[in-house]
Amino acid sequence: MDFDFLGEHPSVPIGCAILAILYWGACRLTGRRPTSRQAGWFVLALITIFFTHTAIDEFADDRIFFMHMLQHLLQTFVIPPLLLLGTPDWMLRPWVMSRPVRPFARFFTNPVVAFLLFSAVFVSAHFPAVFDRMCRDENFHIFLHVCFMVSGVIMWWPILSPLPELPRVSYPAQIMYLFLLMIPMTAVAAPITLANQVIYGWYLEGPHGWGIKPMDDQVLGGLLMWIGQGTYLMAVFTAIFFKWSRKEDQDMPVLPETPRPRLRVVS
Amino acid sequence: MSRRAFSLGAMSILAAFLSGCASNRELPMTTLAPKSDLGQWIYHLFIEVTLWDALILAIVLIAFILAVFIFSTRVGEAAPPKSAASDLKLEIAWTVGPALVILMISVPTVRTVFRSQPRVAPADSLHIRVIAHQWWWEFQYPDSKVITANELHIPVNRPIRLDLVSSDVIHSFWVPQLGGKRDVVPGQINELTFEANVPGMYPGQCAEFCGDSHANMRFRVMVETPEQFAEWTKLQQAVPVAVDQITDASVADGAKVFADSPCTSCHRIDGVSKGYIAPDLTHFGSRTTMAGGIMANTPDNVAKWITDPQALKPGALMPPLGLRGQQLNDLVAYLESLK
Amino acid sequence: MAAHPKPLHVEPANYLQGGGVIGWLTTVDHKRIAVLYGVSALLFLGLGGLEAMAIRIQLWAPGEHFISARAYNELFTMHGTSMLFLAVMPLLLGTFANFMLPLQIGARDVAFPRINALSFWVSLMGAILLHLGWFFGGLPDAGWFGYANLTERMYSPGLPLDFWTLGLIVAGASTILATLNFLVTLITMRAPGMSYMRMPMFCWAIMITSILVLLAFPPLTVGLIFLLMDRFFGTHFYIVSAGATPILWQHLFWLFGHPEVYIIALPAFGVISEVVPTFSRKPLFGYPMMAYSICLIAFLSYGVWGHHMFATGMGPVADAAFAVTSMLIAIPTGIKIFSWIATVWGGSLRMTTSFYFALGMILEFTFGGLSGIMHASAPIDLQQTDSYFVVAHFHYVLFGGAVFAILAGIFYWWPKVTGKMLSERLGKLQFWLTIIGFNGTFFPMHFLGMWGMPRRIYTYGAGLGWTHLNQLETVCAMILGLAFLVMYINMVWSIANGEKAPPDPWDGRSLEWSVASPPPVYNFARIPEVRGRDAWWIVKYGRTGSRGLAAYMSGKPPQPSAADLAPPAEPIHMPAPSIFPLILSIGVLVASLGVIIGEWRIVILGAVTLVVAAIAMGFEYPTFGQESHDPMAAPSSGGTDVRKVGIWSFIGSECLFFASLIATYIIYKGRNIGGPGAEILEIPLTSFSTFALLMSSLAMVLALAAIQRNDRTWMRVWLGTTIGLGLVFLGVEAYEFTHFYHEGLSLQTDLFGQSFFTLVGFHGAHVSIGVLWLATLWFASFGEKFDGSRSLSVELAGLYWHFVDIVWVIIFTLVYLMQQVKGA
Amino acid sequence: MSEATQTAGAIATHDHADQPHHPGAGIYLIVALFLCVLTAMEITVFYVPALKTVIVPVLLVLAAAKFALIAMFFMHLKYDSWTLSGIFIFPLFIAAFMLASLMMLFAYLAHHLA
Repeated sequence: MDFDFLGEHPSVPIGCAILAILYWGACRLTGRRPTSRQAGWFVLALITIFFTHTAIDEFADDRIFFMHMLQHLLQTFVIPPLLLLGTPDWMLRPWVMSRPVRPFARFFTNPVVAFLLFSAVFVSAHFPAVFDRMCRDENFHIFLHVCFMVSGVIMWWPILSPLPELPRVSYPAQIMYLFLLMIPMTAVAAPITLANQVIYGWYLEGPHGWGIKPMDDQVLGGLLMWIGQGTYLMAVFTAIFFKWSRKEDQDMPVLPETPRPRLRVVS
Repeated sequence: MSRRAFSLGAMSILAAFLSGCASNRELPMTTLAPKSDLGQWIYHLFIEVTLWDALILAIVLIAFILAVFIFSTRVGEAAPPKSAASDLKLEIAWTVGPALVILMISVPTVRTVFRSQPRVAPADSLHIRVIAHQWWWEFQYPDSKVITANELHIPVNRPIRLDLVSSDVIHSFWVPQLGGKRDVVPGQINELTFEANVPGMYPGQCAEFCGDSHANMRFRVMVETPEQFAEWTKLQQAVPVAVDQITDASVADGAKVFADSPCTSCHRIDGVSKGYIAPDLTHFGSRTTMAGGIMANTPDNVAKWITDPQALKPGALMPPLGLRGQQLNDLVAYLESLK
Repeated sequence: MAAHPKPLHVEPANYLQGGGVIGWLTTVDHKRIAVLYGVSALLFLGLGGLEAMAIRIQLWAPGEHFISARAYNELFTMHGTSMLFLAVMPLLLGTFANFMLPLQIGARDVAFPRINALSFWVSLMGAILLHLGWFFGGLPDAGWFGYANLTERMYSPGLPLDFWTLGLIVAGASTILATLNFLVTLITMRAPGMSYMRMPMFCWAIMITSILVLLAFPPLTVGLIFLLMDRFFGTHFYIVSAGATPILWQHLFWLFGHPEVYIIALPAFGVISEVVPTFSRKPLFGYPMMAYSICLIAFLSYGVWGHHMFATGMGPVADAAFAVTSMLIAIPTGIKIFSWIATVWGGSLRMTTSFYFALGMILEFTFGGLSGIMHASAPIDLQQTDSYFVVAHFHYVLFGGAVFAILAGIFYWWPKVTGKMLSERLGKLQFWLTIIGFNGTFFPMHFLGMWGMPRRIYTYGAGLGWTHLNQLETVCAMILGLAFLVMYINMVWSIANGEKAPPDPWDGRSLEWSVASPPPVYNFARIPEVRGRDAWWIVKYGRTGSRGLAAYMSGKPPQPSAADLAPPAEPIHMPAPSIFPLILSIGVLVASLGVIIGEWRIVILGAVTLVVAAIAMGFEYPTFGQESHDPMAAPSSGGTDVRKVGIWSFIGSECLFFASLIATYIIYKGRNIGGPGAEILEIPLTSFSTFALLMSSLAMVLALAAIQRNDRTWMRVWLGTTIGLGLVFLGVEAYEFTHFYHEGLSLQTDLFGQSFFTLVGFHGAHVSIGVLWLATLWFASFGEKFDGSRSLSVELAGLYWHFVDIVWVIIFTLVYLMQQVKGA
Repeated sequence: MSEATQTAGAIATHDHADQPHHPGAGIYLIVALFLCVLTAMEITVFYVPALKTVIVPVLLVLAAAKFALIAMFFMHLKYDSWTLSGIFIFPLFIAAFMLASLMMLFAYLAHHLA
């Protein structure tokens, strides 16, 4: 059979299609419909997945390192939150809370575990040996990208969990969590930015597109990851702070009204 | 380009205002009339930041004045205010606005940081070793083997690379007209690279507190034409007249006083003594100032200094020698003869 | 409280009455402690001002001989040191925060009242130490920043710097104690309904400031300990000939020094955020944003210390990074300024002296902030640092920002503290004198700096064009001095003849205005219930602001009624006074003096006094180790006991202490020249002691588990095991140290030796304190009342013990197992 | 009075109203066992020459694991309120940041020794 119509990376449309079918199937099976907001997030997630892995891969073929970094950031910081926002709780509950899965779900959505798992995946994927293999081996590349997205979903779970059974952590804890996430991200970005030679051999092995020198490209990619993730995480936890502030003031339980205070006018 | 033209125009107005306050001659240590490339870079950055600052200040001032003067009513005269306790758009505006300004400032800042600290010295640069002491400066020219104190001679329009080292505590090398300062840290070599582009005499001073006489640790930089500089170098390389060939009687007596005095253990005079912890006096007479640049090099001042250094420079390490009368005059004459 | 019992007759009526001198010496009342802080701080403010005026007189003309070079250096050193550590910080934290925090959050006292007293007395001892030089050969003269290696005995012989070093260590310790108290109070003791986001902004500022202090002072303490060891024990932490670098001091100092700027500025912001809404009769604009910007400023302040060191040659990468981070601070700071102006905007302004100063602060601080952006740009800083431009900048920040805020705060809270009003007329006079004097003194300094005048010079040459501006500044400095004289007169006049203050003179918004002026000893007859931000305002005017309006419109804002102010219907048990904080701090003073004069018997005397007083403080109440035996005064928050939050905050602070020591070790290990290096360390032996310490942690948790199920016998067994294993660890360490000593490695040998012994030695000292603590518990466990309900005492000791254990985990890895890895 | 304080317990708190329950001796023993094993691994790593090249990351990970075990179980952070973890983790972050920056800054200075 000829899969040419699927483009260079057939796994991408196939993956998107599977996700969409699952989503639709779940709706049919349960006979419920997601809210339009959830559906919107989900569609947005699919679109992002599609473009992240087709349009940006085009640049990756030109050995543009910073586009590759952008792709990783989208895979870990944008797609997982969109997926979590787009998935209704009733869709996940039957299988996430099912008897065989539940203990694993409990374990992996623990914020400490989620944090460590994601950090481990993200940091180890950027070791030169792993990274170069990823660039050369298409299947390994796909595998790692799926790893990014899966560990990303787990990482974002404590922030955006749709399931009250596996709840989000409290707002201040969310802030702390995202704040600490800067450590593994910086641990990856800083050495890339500050290195005084090209770390990943693959980028030296072929022609470099766009007329950028591999070294500059690397610094750019490192900076994108360093400042990009920093700004992004900061924006997110700023938003969380304001959510928290609203909860802590307006949404606080109103105390029972005591008798009206006795006021008097000072003469 | 128009932004650039605008900022240049605004810069020159501001520059005219700042330097117009007093001319260069009245303010020999001003940072506002730079005479080197380093100084110019810093100055332009300074003006740019000042303009942004002025813009922000204007906004704050206008808002402040309006707020205070419109609403300063007496208590009880007006109903309680109803205006909002927050306004998202405003708040975003005054977060993003300053952030953009910061971006505008940080780009030239980072550029200047890297430009002003080249990892290797420019190819044809003149290397000078600056040794800071409590409380005077020693300058060594490794190429010409010249050693001098408190007066640094450099050629104009040639990159200068200073290797700054300290013999005791932390000092800071600062010639305001020739650019920013650089600390002189013991145990560490700091570098300063610049290129002076107007000949002249520029006073400098230690800028890091370094003990009792920190205020008295001054020096001068003489920026000279290449010819003048070559001539000066030649003069400094010359071996002084041997003691037994001195013709002037007073000077000859002074030479004897010097040779027999404790001076020799600290001061060096080529061919006479080998001390190294105090300024090299081989060409003392050729300098315009003395004692860490705090006073003019005149026989009177030299005599005063030798009589009681601590009175002129608290904490100075040189002990009073107890020389008087003729001996003192002879010694002064000898020192002044060392051109 | 269903029925309304007859109010009790309470003696005394307010916190200022009764007790006599002994009452003040043994007080644990946060309000009295605040007053003590205030009196001493105002004294040092005056002294620091006089020092500044002497400095200005000396700079009147080139070659002026008003004072000697040495005296000038002493004066600017003491001016900086006392203004920061003895005047501004104590006023903001010791006085304002101490007095107002419990009142603003609806609490009866701070979390640890006796530690609060202790922190005041210790800080007083620190102040005494700093000034003892008057009588022993001169004051410290190396600048408030005390840059090494000028502070080494080689360049600064004599006692003055010994006093400075110890005085700062002592003052720093007291600040850590004080802010630990504030942090725990704010986390655990808020009144019902007072969520974090309903706290007055001042409380937010103090909460974040406390975190800053807890994490910023340890590096300074470590730096000072190094200096102390260099001066007394012959180590070479800053001595170049041994391979060390004086730059280490600068990093440790500015790691403290830059957060210190915010330790002063944030409470000042807090004061302004109280004063401006009150006198604008509007809620604070953008409250969440204001709280958030405080957090951001505090967080960023840890990453910018390098901007004080641009000239030291850190390299372009570090310069650029520090420059950009420093500039970022402008964003949250700008948010604050704009939000204040927006608060004023549309308000119904009441132009009191306090509001004058607050408005003045907004303007002057903006100036200081803008010139700050200039130094943040590293190349510009090279022209400005250590010149008068910087002097102008930080006076605009510290005087224009902090002192103006303090003055606003003094006029704002004076009626609450003393029960008397200050004269508005004198206040306005003082304001205009201050504005003229302040700007006249410090604005021309910008120009002097740009014209090349360096800082810290006792004299300058003629013909440099600096004379006229210096003379202008000197004149204006005298005007500024006059302004403060007016304030002192105003204060004395107010106490003697001032108008009596109503409970709520300013139509205030937060809870301190709902109690009498001056407040009763117990603060609140009934703990208030909070229904939103601006808790007291809501009580007065309702959430919609419609209630009580008529009263306001008639020019007489509503006041708490007599019934509200009535004494409580049930007895309130307040913490009892204690003499031990004073005795403990005297022990500190005696021990420090002993160190300085080198008389070890006196040191031991002081140390024994200190330890005995500390243990006595622990045993003072029937509930062992409990700070307050009144559960009302120290409620627990969500199952998290105050003491547990306290010990965790302390542990957090200790993290920075050990991190500084470890950093020094790693840095100096790489610079070691000659002498034995890390290869001397023996793994088998320390593996054994590591094992012992790990197992002691196990024994410790088993002891806790035992007492939790009320099993005293097994608790004693396990506690004993813990102590035993701790002693084994200490024994191995003692053996190791003696062994190294015989091998030729001593504290003075080389950089490796000194940093190794210091790091491991301080850890050993912590273990010893832990053993002492556990032993005390062990003995206490034979007491009658020691049962499961006291398990928290064991848990607290355990937390400390485990922390010491995890520090060892790090040390064992970084020092012992990585011995072959090269240092930084 | 007591009424007021009870409300304090119920409202001034955030998410964790119950007294934390600590684990029993069994968990403690298991954790201690892990600690011993990890220490043994550390010492092994030190003595095996083949691991010289990766000794730093391996030792750091092992030490971090021990650190986390003690903090989470012996110091009950796993069971106690988030506030306490925050009070501990933030200083740790700052300390780690300080350590890393100082090492980098002094590594640069090491090239400029006189």
